[in-house]
Amino acid sequence: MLSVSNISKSFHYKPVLKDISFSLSPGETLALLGRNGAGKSTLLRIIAKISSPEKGQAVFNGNNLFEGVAVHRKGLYYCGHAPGLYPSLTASENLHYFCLLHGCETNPDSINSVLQDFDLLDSIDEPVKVYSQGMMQRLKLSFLELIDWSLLLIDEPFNGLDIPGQKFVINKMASWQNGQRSIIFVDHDISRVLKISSRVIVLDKHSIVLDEPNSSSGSEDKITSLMN
Amino acid sequence: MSFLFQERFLRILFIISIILMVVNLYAIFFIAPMVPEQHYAQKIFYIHVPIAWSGFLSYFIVMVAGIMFFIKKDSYWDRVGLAAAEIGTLFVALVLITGPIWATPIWGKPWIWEPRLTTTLILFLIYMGYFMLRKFGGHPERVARYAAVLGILAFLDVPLIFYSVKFWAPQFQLHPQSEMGQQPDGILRVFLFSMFTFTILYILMLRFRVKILNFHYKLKTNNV
Amino acid sequence: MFLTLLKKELFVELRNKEVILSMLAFGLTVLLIFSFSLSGNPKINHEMAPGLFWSLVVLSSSLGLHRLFGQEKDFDAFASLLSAPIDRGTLFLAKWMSGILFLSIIEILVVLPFFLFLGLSQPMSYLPGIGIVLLGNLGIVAVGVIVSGLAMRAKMSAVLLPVLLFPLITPLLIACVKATTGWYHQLMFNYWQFWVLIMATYVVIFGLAGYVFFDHITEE
Amino acid sequence: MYSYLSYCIAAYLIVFISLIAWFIHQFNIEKKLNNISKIKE
Repeated sequence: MLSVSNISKSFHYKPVLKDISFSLSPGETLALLGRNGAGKSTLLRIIAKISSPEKGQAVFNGNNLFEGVAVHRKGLYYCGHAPGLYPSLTASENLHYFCLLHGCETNPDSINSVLQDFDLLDSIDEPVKVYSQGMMQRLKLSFLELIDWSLLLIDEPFNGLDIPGQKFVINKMASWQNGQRSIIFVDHDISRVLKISSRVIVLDKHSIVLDEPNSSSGSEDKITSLMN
Repeated sequence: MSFLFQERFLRILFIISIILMVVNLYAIFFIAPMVPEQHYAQKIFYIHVPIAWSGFLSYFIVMVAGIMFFIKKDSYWDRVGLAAAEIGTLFVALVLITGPIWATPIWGKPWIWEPRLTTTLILFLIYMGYFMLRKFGGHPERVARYAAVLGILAFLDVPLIFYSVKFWAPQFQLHPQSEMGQQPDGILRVFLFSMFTFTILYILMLRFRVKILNFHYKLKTNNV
Repeated sequence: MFLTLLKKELFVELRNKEVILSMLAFGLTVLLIFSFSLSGNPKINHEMAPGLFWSLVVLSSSLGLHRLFGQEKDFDAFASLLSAPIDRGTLFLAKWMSGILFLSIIEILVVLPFFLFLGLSQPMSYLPGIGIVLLGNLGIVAVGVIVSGLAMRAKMSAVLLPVLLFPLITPLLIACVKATTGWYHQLMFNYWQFWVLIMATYVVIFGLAGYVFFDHITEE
Repeated sequence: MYSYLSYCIAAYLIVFISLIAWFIHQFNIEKKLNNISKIKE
């Protein structure tokens, strides 16, 4: 599905990512863990071709992501830390336009049903800039219901969500995972990560220090030891 | 002082260019014939034009370095572009100083909207923007790409600037470039020699500056 | 895809009119300054009208272009645009066309007070004038979108944009003013035909450059 | 006959002083970098 080979990137001559290589097969849910500034978000933004690395390639479904034509990114969806929406448009307008940009047709009632599902219906015609953090996060995730993606890059899916919101997102992620799709997400809560992900990568000192499936029991304390 | 170079090639080039420059100055002041009505002011011509030529050559190298940076994706080309931009702007600034000095006695007023001089002025302003972009554009890795784009656009603009300025003020066609052909032999030979000397000097300055930038880059990236 | 992008641009602008309002307000105030600072004698104004008009356009376009990426920058909608499977060249074309539309709207709104405040006489034929202004807009906005892309993520982008834009635009400004003078003062077409050629080359060169380089300009 | 010698000298001085100043500036940078690299090892 996706294979990333020796990506390196530096800001102000300080390397943020040193020779990152890993590959991802369909159906995997990969968790990226690491201290702040370990380069997790940068890695996601590089794969989504938002920022360009100094070195390295990424191959997605057989074609080169960085050099290739834009259509090679079909099926790849990036959901970043920032809302990534137009502040003066309403939720349904944002949904409508970004689905079109990703090449998926939308109709008003499918949008309404998704907003209903994410209980955002009551503020449907207000511009997005008035949304609270939690509502914004739910709106960002509601995109994933409408856009048909095969690889999801999501940065901290749970930030700003209360407990019920987090439970809601956890089983949403489980429902999306139908064996064909793969998810790379960044998170900080190790216990939650071990519940959801099928594989864990820990980034430390700008390179991968641990990359193993989540099955083995001893992984919890190994990760905690690496993390602090 | 001159033994501070690490590279032998630079040291030799440095000595050669000093010798060439001394010979060049001697040739300009003692061998080249004195033009009747312009006297010594005409001597400025021997450095004004070679400096302008090096300036434009430098901005051409910035474009080439920009293109190579996008092809090779190697930050070495970004440093070559930066070095060429710095030296090019230094030369262009000198042209904008010696031009009016030469124009005051010959044409009576220091600044006239003469095509070549105006093109140099506009390029100088574009490169003021270039250095502001380098300073405020963000982290060096991104600024390298932005500067390469601007370097390419600036040189693409040169023909447009030249022709639009040339026909903007047609009455200022006084630039002596046109009578180059029928100059007496003495002037032409000395002029070409001076052009050669300044090109060698330019190559030396460029290599020296690129070496320093590389050295700086290695220090920055190694010590982490 | 280009049409959806263009529709989105216009819709976002329609929603909060950031670009148009800033350009209109700035354009009218600059026009006020022109009409006060000049002697007010119609004969001189008639001579200087093309120059005044184009400097007005360039000054207000520098402000409008600075806001062109405003909506994308505030909530980082640009990251979603960049990660979507859209070709960056189409993104550039969409921004270019929407920029031209906004600039033309401003010119339509400003041209009437421009003629009234400076006491200018009606031009004989309107069509060539509109053609020149459109061609000039194409050139200005092409360079403007590239430069505002460069300056968008910079710290002092409001200062950086005019400093980068104006030197690059000078030849186009000369060509526009000369062409408009030729048209407004009813000179023979072959007198200012050369300038229309310069404007057209400008549009082609910077349009292509924008299409090719927008990929490198937009990435972080 | 006024020979404009002063103009010529002025131009030559400005050009060569700035070139020499540029070289000296680069030598200083190189010396500084040498010192830094010596401290590093």
